[in-house]
Amino acid sequence: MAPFVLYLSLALAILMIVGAIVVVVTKDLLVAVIASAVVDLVLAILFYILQAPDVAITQAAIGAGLTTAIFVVVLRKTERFEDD
Amino acid sequence: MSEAIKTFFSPSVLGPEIFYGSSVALFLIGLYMVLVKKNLVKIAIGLTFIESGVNLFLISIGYVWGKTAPILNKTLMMGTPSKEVVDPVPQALVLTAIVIGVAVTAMALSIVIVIHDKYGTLNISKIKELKW
Amino acid sequence: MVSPILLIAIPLFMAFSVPIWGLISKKLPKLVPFFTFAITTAILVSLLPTLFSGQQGFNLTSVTIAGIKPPYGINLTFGPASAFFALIIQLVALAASLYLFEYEPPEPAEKFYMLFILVVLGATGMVLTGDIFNMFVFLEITSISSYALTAINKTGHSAEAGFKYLLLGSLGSTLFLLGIALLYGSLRTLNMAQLSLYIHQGHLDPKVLMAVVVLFIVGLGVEAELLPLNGWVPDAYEAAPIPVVSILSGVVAKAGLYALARVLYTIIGIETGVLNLLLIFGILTLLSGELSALRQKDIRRLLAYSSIGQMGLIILALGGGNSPMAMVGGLFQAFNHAIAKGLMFLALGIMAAGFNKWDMESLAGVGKAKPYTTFLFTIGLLSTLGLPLFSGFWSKFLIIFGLVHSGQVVYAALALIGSVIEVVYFARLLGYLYGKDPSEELLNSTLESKKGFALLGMTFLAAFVILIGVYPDFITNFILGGTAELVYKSFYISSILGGI
Amino acid sequence: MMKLLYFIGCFSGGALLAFLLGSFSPLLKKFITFLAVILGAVLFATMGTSTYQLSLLFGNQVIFGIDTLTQFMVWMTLGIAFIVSLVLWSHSELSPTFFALFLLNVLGTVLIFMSRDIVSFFFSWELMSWTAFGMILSDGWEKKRSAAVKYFMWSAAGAYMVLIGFSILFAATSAIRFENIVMSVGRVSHGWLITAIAFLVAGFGVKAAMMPFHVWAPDAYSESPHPFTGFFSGILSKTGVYGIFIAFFYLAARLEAVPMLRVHGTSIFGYIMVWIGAITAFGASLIAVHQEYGKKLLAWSSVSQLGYIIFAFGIADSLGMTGALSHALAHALFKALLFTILAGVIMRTGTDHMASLGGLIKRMPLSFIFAVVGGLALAGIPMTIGFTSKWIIYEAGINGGYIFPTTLIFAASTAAFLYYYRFVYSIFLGPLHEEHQNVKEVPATYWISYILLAIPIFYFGLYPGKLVGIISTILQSYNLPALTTYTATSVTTPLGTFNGMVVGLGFGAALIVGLIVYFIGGRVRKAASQTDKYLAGEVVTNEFELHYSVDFYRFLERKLSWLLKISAQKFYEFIGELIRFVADINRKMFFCGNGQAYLYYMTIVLTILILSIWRIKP
Amino acid sequence: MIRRLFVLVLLIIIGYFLGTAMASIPFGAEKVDVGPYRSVGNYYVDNTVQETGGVNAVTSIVVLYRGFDTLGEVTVLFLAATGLAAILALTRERRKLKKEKPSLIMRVGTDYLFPAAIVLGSYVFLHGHLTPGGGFPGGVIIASGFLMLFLAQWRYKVDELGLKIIESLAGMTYVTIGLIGLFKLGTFLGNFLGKGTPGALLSAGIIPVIYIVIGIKVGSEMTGLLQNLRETTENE
Repeated sequence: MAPFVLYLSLALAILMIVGAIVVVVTKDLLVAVIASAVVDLVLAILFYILQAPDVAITQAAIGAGLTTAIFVVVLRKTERFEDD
Repeated sequence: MSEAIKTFFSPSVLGPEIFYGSSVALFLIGLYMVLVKKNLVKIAIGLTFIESGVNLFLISIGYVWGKTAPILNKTLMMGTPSKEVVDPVPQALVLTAIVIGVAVTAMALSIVIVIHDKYGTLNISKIKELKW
Repeated sequence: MVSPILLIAIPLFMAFSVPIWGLISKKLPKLVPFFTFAITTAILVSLLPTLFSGQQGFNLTSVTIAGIKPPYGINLTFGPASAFFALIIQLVALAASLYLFEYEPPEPAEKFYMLFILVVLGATGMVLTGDIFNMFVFLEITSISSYALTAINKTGHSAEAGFKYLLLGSLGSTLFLLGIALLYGSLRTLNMAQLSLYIHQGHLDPKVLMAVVVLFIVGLGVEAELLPLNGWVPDAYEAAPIPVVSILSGVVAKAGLYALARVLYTIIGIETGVLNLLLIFGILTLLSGELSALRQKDIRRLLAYSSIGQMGLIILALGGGNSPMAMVGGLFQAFNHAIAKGLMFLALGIMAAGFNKWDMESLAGVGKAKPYTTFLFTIGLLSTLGLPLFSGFWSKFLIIFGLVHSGQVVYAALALIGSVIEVVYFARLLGYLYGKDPSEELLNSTLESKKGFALLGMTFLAAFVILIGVYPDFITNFILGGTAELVYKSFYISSILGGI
Repeated sequence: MMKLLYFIGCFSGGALLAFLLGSFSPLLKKFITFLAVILGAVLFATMGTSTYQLSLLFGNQVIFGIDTLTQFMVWMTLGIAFIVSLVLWSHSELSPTFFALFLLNVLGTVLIFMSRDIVSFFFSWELMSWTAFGMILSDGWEKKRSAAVKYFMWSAAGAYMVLIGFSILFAATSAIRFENIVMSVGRVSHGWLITAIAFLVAGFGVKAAMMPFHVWAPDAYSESPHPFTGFFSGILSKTGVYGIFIAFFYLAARLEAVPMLRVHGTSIFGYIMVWIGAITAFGASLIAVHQEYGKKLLAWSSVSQLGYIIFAFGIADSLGMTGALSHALAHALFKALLFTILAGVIMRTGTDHMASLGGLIKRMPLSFIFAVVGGLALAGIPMTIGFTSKWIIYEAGINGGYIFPTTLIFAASTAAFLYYYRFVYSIFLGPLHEEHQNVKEVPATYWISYILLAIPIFYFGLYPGKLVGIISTILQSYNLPALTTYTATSVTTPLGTFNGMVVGLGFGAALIVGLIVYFIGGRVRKAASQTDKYLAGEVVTNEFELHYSVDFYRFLERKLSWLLKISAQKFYEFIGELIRFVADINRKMFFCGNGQAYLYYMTIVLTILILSIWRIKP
Repeated sequence: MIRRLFVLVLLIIIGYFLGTAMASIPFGAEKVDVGPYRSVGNYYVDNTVQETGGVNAVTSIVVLYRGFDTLGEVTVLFLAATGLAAILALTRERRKLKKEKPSLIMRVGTDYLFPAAIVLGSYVFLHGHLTPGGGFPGGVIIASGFLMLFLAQWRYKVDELGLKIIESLAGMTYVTIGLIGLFKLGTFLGNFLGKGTPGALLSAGIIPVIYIVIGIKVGSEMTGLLQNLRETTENE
């Protein structure tokens, strides 16, 4: 792993954590779902960086794609905003 | 100080920090959401984060510096491929784990829909008709 | 070509095929679970003789999958312990599937039957597998189908219970997966025999070992109904359909228990001091369960708490593993508890059939309205209380003797205090069931004669209870073999990996 | 081996048949029960003294054996069981379940006396316990719930104490057979031995209604089905007595290996038992005096009489042992007789509320006569077995120098007179109630059983040496001090000789003289009607509850109210309240209903485990 | 607030604990064999070509070495679809289809993207033993094609019975392949087809067959799952 890739992955990891924190903080569940999709996508890239292309594809398709779709559908069905 | 920064950014230290660190961080953020957030959807997202954290950790333990993905081309087939590629087993495990994760999420969300239907709320602390 | 793999392959095939049967006739899917389990039980029984050949008096066969020898491929281990738990699971499943004949499952029925087969399949896989990640996969099959079956009534209560179960279960299995990841990261293997060998040889960092112990106990404790992880139990037992409840207590909990025992005994090894943890968890679970049942009005919840208490007793017995006697008692109790609780829940289902009220007041006097069902229920109840002529007597006796023998007098005494509490609430329950006159509503509910097949299945379980209660040696050899398989790691390792 | 299986099969098969066929015909269930008991007795007679082994658990041999003590106890059991099965001919209303459970109960009781190892003993013990519970349950339950639950709870607690005691003995000696335990009991550390024996004696004490474990007994005895109560109180309590005998005198060899503080020639353990026995005897008879219901009265009297036995066991010399065992038989006989008579009265009148009864001597003279016989035995009047056993017990107390406990025992006997008088007077004497005008005498099965019970009562009263002879054979076979100086009619004790025949005949003569005087003088007396009373000039009507047996001993109650306030019941109620409180807290905390809280618990447990294993980490 | 602080304390403890446990596994280090046996990863990589004929080691592991896991995985996905359908079954009936026209872009785009998704998905699972990907992502890509259809045409409905039967048949085929292995070779899921030339499309024995089955099964399951979810959503 070249140092460049390492720094890139550091940046991605930070992005992922930030995305996760956005999910925690936001009251808008749609934003949360989108942010979690971002997290999953970044995760897929990290998988790719870790030399796991199979997993990366699966993560992108299932983790980021399918899961997000299900979440969005459920949000449409239930409610979009978190009430405290 | 600069020495410390240098060590921090040296690959051998940075690697585990990034990958182990971010997997633990994902795990903890997910756990925090599960424990603190009242909204069922958020809790479900928290569960996926926990799982993603574990998945990332699993992939990380299979990684070896400077090796390639476990897809064997002609040249690799000749020698001892295990010297050239990363450990494929965690990848296979994570494939399974991802699919299981989406299954659990789907199940959770379908129950969430029913709960919203019957209780009219997604606040977990209001959903306790069954108790004691 | 009878192989233990068929115990998994056939139910899987049948589960996938349910919609096809449904195309032929709407009635056909109803029969699928029964025929599946009849076939698997027959296969299991025909395989049992192979267990008791060989010099030690028992035998462990390792079945490879895809022709790759362990430790490189996944293998099934068919030893006394695995077979014993598989037998428990199959018996309960068989009786519950007979119950399905006259039972109107929540719509869509086909899906219900599929899930029903799959939960049993998952549990069977958990007890048969020799690979720890494969155990995780089967754990997930078991638990996901349990979530679905818990929530399948589609009422608010069932959804609530299902969600609670799902929360705990999925977090627990993720922790289990994390433990597996740590093990794999350190030892680069997933085969349980090899893990056991490596840990025994000291290849594992003690820090990681301890982390793994913690993660495994918490992860598997959800299914095994350990104290703070069992919040889902009463809710799920209250909200799920009755045949599912009997499966939850007789099959799912037992599979979780097996997984816990297998992981802690075989992989981790009892020399690491995990037994103390088991003792503490066991006694707390037992006392908490029994105390909670004390003032319960809803019979399903009462039985659920009692189930928790019984699981605590089994865990406690496993904690007394320094003395093989306690261990034997624990496995025996697992058998008795599965059979007796399965029986009680199924009987309860018929007692409240066409009536659907589950509190003691409404079911008071059911002994006069539905005498045979109540009689069967009483058999299960007396066996749970550990009274002679019923199988529960022997296991409780062995557990207490074993615990005292391994030096845990205080735990034994506390367990017996729990048992006294159990006597109180069960005696009270019997008072309600027999003492009063049945209400109009109860008399007008579904007659028990309309539930012939279900009664057949329950009679079959009750016959086991009494048969073993009168002559325990009917099954003790099996249990001794199972105990040996769990306790003597070298036997397990050498049977799977060949000579060390 | 086969004979034992036949014996077990006879009872269990009978139980099964009675259960299955009983619902078709009431005659069948009675007949099967009767036949099973007789057949069992015949089989037992052919078994002699021998040892049988059964392979039950892990191929281990479970031992059953018959020795002289077993024979004594088993004949007592089978005898009373026969009486009950005879009486049951008049009780078709009891369910088949009752008959089945009764046979199982008899089987369990007999097996207790026959078992020679821990496993079979505990098996039989639990069998006996739960079948008795089942019998209470099988007979309409609405108002008996608390009594039955209480009984079951206490007998479970007792059984579990026994289990703990046995398992400690097992853990210390690695033996399950009694003979092996006895052999290696010397090697057991003293602390464990005392713990084990304390658990055993306490556990058996529950069954023997020893204070403070007696609270279940009065309720359970009085609420059990009436024909069965005699067996319940007469025989089942003796299993506790037998257990104490086995544990204390056989397994632990009177704890003589343990150097303990010795008081009055017995160990401190025995001394405690003496006091417990005396207090039980005295306290229970005081309570019995104030009972309004016949069964309750007899139940408390049972507790009191069992106190005598514990008392005598505690003394543990030749007199004490003989007294205890002979009183065990005596109590079984006269209590079975009295309870059976009461069952007859209840069958005819439908109540055992003493204030609603009275004057039944006119309608049920036979019952009255045998009630007097039973009462004589209960009060320890010469000519009856009660005199023999009580006399020996008094002598044991005096001989051992237990001044205060013996005083209490004497006082208990006085109280026994009082309650017995109340019992007979309120039920049989005085004016007859109007609703009982048409009451008939008990059926033949009843009075036959009265006669059968009265024969040994008189026989052993007139020939005390016969009884003492049997008991001394038993005691000698267990290497215990025994009375060896006796002839058929007389027994010589360290304090002197008493001749049962002479005393009995003398008393009998006095009784006859008294009767003659009564009949001559009684002719002048005119019987008053039930309502022939006046209150402040008003005629008392039937609605007015002013019966002479209401508050029969009110004066005594006033004097002793301070004593009666001391109640073990209240203490247990407090404990129960506490447990319920803890239970609710536990329930509301761990099963609070909030899914997130469960996750919390999970995380907390994870953290606790982490923190606890950090300590272990190297 | 105290609750959150408490949670944070718990999390810090757990995090520290996990960190220390993980730190004992060196990141990126050479995977040496720990004990007397070869590390499974190394064994698989070195033997996959000879034993299975597949060049994608991950696929060989997923389908053959750990094929049993995959069977379980397929079952889990099947369970998710079944369970979801079971749980949402009744709530569905009360709902009415919502008549709202999606945008033109959506509709037109879908017309082109749907076939592309099907082809891509099929490609992914057909080449699972050669390139990254496989039955699961392939199946999901096919399902995503249907998802687009659902989004573009609100009335669009896949025949449920057909889906169900495809799903069943695919599952039964998978088990049957395993059973054929059992009867032919004596081991469940035994590779009873020829290994072929490593790297060719028709190679690696039963791997492509199984991946095709998985792809079809996952595709139909996920389509069914999305359809079930969609139908419950349309009342708002």
